[in-house]
Amino acid sequence: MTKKLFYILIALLLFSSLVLGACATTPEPTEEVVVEEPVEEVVGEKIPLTLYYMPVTRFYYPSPKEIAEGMAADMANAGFDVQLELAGDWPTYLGLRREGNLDGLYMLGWGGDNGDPDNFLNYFFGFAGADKVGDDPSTWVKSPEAREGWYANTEVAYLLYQAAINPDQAAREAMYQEVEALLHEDVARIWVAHNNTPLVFSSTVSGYVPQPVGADYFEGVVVEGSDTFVFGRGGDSVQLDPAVVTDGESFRVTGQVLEPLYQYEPGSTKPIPALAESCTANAESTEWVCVLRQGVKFHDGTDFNADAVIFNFDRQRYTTHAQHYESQVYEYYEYMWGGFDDDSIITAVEKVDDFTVKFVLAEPLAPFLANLAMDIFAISSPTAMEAAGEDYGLPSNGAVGTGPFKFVEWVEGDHVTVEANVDYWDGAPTVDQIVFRVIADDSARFLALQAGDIHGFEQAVVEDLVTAEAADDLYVMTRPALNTGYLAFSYKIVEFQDVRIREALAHAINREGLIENFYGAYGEAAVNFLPPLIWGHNYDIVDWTYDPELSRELLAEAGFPDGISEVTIDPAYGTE
Amino acid sequence: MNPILEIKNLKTRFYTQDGVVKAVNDVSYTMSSGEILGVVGESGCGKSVHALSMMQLIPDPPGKITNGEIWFDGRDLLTLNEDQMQKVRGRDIAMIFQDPMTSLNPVFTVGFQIVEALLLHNDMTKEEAKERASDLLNLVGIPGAKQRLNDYPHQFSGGMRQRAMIAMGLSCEPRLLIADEPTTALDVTIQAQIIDLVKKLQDELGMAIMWITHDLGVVAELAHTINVMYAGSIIETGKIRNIYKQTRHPYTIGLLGSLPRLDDSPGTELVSIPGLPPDLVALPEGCPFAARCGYRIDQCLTEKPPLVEIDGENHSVACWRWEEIAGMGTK
Amino acid sequence: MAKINPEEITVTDFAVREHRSLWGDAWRRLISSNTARLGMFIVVLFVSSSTLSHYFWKYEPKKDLDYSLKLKAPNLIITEEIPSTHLFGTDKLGRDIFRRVVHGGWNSLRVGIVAVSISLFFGGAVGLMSGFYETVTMTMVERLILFGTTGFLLGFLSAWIANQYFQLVLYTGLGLAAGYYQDLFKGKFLRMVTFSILGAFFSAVPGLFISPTVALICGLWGLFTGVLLSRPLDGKFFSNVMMRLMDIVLSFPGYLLAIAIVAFLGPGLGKGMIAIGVVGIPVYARLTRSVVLAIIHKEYILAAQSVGESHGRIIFRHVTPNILSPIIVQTTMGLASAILSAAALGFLGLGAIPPEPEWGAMLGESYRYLTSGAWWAVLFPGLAIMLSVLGFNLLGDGLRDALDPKLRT
Amino acid sequence: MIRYIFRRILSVLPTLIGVTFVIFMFQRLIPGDPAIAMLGEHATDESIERIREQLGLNRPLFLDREALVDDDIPGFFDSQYMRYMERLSHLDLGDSIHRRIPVMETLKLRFPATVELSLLSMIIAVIIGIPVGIVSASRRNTAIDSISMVGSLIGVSMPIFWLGIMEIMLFAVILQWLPAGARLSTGVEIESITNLYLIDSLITGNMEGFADALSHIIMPAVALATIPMGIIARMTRSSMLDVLQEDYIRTAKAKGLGGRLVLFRHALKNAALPVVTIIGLQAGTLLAGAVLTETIFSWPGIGRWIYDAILGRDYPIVQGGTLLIAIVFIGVNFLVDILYALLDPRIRYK
Repeated sequence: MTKKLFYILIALLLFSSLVLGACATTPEPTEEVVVEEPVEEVVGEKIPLTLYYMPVTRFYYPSPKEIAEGMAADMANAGFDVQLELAGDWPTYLGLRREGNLDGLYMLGWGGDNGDPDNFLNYFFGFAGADKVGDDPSTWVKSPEAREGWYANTEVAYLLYQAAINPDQAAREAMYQEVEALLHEDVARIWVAHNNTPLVFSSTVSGYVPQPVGADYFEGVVVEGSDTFVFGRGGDSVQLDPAVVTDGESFRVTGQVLEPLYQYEPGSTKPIPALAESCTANAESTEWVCVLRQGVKFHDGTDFNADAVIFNFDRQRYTTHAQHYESQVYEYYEYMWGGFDDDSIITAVEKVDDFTVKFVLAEPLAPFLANLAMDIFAISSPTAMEAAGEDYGLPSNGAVGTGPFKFVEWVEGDHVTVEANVDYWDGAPTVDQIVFRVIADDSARFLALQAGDIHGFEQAVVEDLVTAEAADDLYVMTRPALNTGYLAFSYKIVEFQDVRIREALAHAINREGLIENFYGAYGEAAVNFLPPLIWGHNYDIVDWTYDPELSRELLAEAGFPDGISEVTIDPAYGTE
Repeated sequence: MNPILEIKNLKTRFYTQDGVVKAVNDVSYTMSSGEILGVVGESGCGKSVHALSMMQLIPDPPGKITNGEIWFDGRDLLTLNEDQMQKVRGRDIAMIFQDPMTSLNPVFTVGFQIVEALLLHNDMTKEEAKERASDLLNLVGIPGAKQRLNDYPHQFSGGMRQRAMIAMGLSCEPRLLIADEPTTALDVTIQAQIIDLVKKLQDELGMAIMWITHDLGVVAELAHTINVMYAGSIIETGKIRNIYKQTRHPYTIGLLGSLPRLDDSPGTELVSIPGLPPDLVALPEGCPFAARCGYRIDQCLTEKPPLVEIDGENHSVACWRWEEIAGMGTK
Repeated sequence: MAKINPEEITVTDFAVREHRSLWGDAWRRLISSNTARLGMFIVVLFVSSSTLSHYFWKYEPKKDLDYSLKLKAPNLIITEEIPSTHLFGTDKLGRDIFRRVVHGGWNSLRVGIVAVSISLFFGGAVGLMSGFYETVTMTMVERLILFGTTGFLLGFLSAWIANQYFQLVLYTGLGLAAGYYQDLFKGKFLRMVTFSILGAFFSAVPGLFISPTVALICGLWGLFTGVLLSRPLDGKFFSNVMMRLMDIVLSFPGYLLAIAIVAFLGPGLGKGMIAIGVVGIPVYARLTRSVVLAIIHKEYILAAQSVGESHGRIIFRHVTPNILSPIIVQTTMGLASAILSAAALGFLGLGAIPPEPEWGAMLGESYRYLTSGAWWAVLFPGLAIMLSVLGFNLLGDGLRDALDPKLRT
Repeated sequence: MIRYIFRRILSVLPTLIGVTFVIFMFQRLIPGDPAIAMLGEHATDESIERIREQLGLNRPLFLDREALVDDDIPGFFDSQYMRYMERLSHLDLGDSIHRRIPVMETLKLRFPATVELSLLSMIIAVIIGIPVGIVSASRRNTAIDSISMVGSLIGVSMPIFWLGIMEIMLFAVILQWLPAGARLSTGVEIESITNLYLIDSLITGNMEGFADALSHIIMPAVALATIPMGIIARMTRSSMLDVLQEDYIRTAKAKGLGGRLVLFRHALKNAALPVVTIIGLQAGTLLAGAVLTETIFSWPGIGRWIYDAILGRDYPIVQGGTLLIAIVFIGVNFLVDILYALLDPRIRYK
């Protein structure tokens, strides 16, 4: 009986499998699920007014969480009922920001890679990667470089483009100042602070030269009663091949071991000759001829000459080059010289003679020398690179260059050691050995310094700096600020498209209090995006005052007499 | 007929959250060497506790021996300190316990546990001890003793464990062996075997045995003398014959009544004692059994009857009306 | 003296001590222990203070900011530079730490309760069922459910590959059939063959309409499914699977797992609660299972079975009440550890969104100022954490002693 | 015995496989793109794409249905999970995404640091916890008992990160006796044999190195030890109490054994069973606690390293590290089971 049932059941199932299988459609191959923010589907969705704060400490925001709390409180007292939000950890945060999905206000900042204003402004407000002037904004609004928070300002973009290709410094300066003026009047961002990053040293140390851009100078360091200089730092180097890294802790070391053709003048952002004796441009500045220093040897004994220079540049430029590895990202080359292979602005690096090279550019590039001086384009020994292959720059190999110090060892996560290069062309350094020691925690670093375990370090807690200033066996030195921490608006938010509201926010924040509290004596309120250190900084701009009353009024004008706690998302944005 | 053990008004108390449990109240009796004494009573009547008190194995806290003397070959055990007591335990007085399942240490071999006792009390080498141990196992009738020495308790059956326990108890040829309900946890056939075993051993070794049980049937086969205990006191004691033939205490009568007898004419129903034993925390002044007693008079509720000898054969009863009961002639 | 005949005698009331209920007893034991009383005191203090402050002592963290008062040491006397008393001092933003600690309690309490509820609910359910069915044989319905779900789950792969989700029906059907016809054909082997062939068919045939390869792969999977289903799965199987899962979760260090979950869900107190709750599940599952196994052979369970009570009824009427006490103890202690883990997450910056006061986060923010001597900013939140945790632990400890009949003397 | 061990191994295997699966799932479920994590603020779309390509992040997670539709069976199996398993199968943990260094290399450096820390804490916990437990069990309901039990309960309730901070404040900031972080002071060299500095320095007879290493490890070790210490003490006590109520203890006494013998021979061996288990489980707690301790004492171990890797989406590190920890944890508990069986004949002879 039950057996019969069983057979019937089976038959049924089998039959249904046939029928259903027959009428079931075969899957269409491209069934990729496109992750769309639900927010963007909905029309004019209301969301709480949100301020996203950074999950990590960067030099432009020493303690982002507390700073955010401070700013939020200020806003709240001015009628902006903001919700703080942690969008996730750093990668998530950056990812969302790239896709323009930090819907509200958010904290971010910028540190200069070279001394040129272009490197600041163009990244955000120019439209690198998109088609040039005249196109309708929507096309380039999409290109991520041009799109932080969906902000697009054709006028600014056009100026920046002009400035970038104009060889005349004075003219460029004027243009950048105008850009700054435009941005300020448009309240495109709220510039919060420039931070003169403090370094703390034991008073036995002297001769350290902190650099606003590029690696600091260690050559002149003298440590009383010790021939080793121990420098404490928060993180380890990523790699010691400057071409494939972007982080300061890597450059801090490579900057001692390798040198570019140009370097930055101690204490400023002005490019001065290093391995090159001079570089001169032709009239339309599309060709640069560099005369190289003679008799310089790499640490491995091989000669430095035109071939070495060409090797180093080609290696980064040509994806087909033997030393250009799939597994590695030559990010900065792409970003400074517009792309690889044929997209590169440098169309050729030619050997004139053993000690003369010629750079041929596709179009005039004003910040050429500034770019050239970046640590990324420091010259490594070709022989060493070929020998080490893909492992060049890893702890096992380190880096081989012409710099004042030679790589000795790298114990990952603990320390890197370099020793003086006695036959350095500019005279042997005054200290025999540098140990770059990793001590992750700020306070721990400070304690290590007090205990005499290290001789100096960067990035201290403000309170500790006060202590350090007071102590007679310690002193504080600052790195001239080439950075800006700011507050960005997402222009997806309808309310933020109203300049009065943006301005109201600008007036709401007590930046003096903020800086005094979190940057101590080392921060300064940012009036421009460009820090004063860089030419192009516009001194005529009058900063927004801290004035809650005013911001309330502006808010009222904009139609929110009793404050704002909810905002609307503009459906026009975000649907690519 | 020299007394080996003499207990004088032993009092044991447990101090608990619910109050003072009067577990043993004024127990006194003597025991002569080679005698088998049966201590009978319902569970919780203090029979085990008074035995443990003798060994001074009362968990303390909460237990305490508040009063009394325990004379064992000329020494009052209660005056001995722990070290001296340890020498007594196992060597002079050995004890075997109710539940053989839990009374052997599961993580040591049976052999080890016997040898341990041997080495403790006699100076012999490990080898000798092992020898002796296997002899003992043979003695208590465990086949293949040699190999069994290395077995763990859980590899033994219940009966065998109890045998092992006995072997352990006998290991130093004690003068007094206290068996605390040794057969309760075993099934009847094994019970019988164990009892025979003990009888046999007693014949061979001639030590005195105190057999604690709630099962009058068992004692009947075994004991020379019986102490009937109730609510921490002895309420009737005497030669086995007397207890069975001239039962005087209502409680004992009850006990015997609740015991099926072969010579019962079919149809005789078992008399059972109504109610429960009194709460040892709140003992009634007066006879502890009064509340359940069929022969109760008012005096019983107010005065506690003393244990009085009623014939030349030190048959003693603690009841006000034993004479009348005698007159009634039970059964 | 006249003879008395037994008939006249009436047996008077027995002197038997009145008996208290288990809970009454437990309560008496609980309050009689000093440590438990201390624990209760702390817990009550902690709960009441945080609840009351939450409802009656208004605090707007959003607006709380006064740079002029940053990192002031505890003071009781009002001076002109510190116009207010700060029992615990102030933090970097000049906020009164005492106030934030008290209000922080509310968050910790919520985390504790929610997290524990999650672990208790899921862990308890899993443990109860695996413990129960490991020993009690399943009824037909239960077996059908088990087989059906197994089939359904296994069906997913095949259904996904062929992109024909109706296959789930087939697999479920197969499962049900396998469950119903446990003793189809005498002989395991024959049954196995039958079901494996059926399985192969059910997933291969629809697959055929996509492509032969799909059919092949699906067929193989179906084969495997059939074989698995042909075996008599039972409570043991279920219990094993569950316990393996628990082992897996257990073999990750708690914090790391919690961190990963938070990283996955995104930060925030709510997410933290879930993370901690999930991490806690195996603990409860295992505990529940073990205690169930301990009592499942007790006579009253057997009795209930023998009179044919339904399993559900047995579980809720007989099993649950009897495993309560260890669970209660574990829950109390679980609250403690949940609060602790929450604080840990907060300390790593994965806890409450600022400016919400939360103990762990307060520590994480302030310990950078330790070197400059702001001990108060670290000491008090930490103490708060430790005391509240200690309170629950003491209480749980007391409860264990109170509810554990073994220790009755 | 052998069969027992074998059975245990078999029962461990599925857990291990499950663990690898969970690890894989987690890191893939976590939002955020390793490419972005690696490139930071300046990332260009091109480079991000290149990296995703090169890391195989654009492959499907498990199986590739489309590949199957066009009859490409290898393509069907060529997924991120299969690649991951395939690498695992020959014990290749891959290279760190951020700094192309093989994860194995870094593990060799960092794991010993964590092991050293955990081991020392465990030793501290055991040598303090067990005696305390025994004493308070044998002195039940006395002042000593309640003091030590409340003490151990405080230990259990201790937020170790807070304790760590307090230690630093006291010994590093105020008294300045001990260093606040790291494993060794600069300049102190210990030639690495096991990479457990304490042991290495002893082997090489490098006393001043030993002292230095000790001064660095002591604070974190103590902080880490508190919780296990408390737990072990309590467990020892309670299981001691349980055992002391057992009949066989009475038997032993009846045999005339002295209190000490009874306690240490008959009671302790039985009481050891649950304690051993607990100690095994504590291995997990320690490794977990390492995340916090290593953060506070900037200890170059794997706890903090994995934490950062999770935040930095450095999948190979997360995989390698977590897997290692899980394996260690499982392994330790496996050993505990064996030990258990050795201690308890009832299990051994099942």
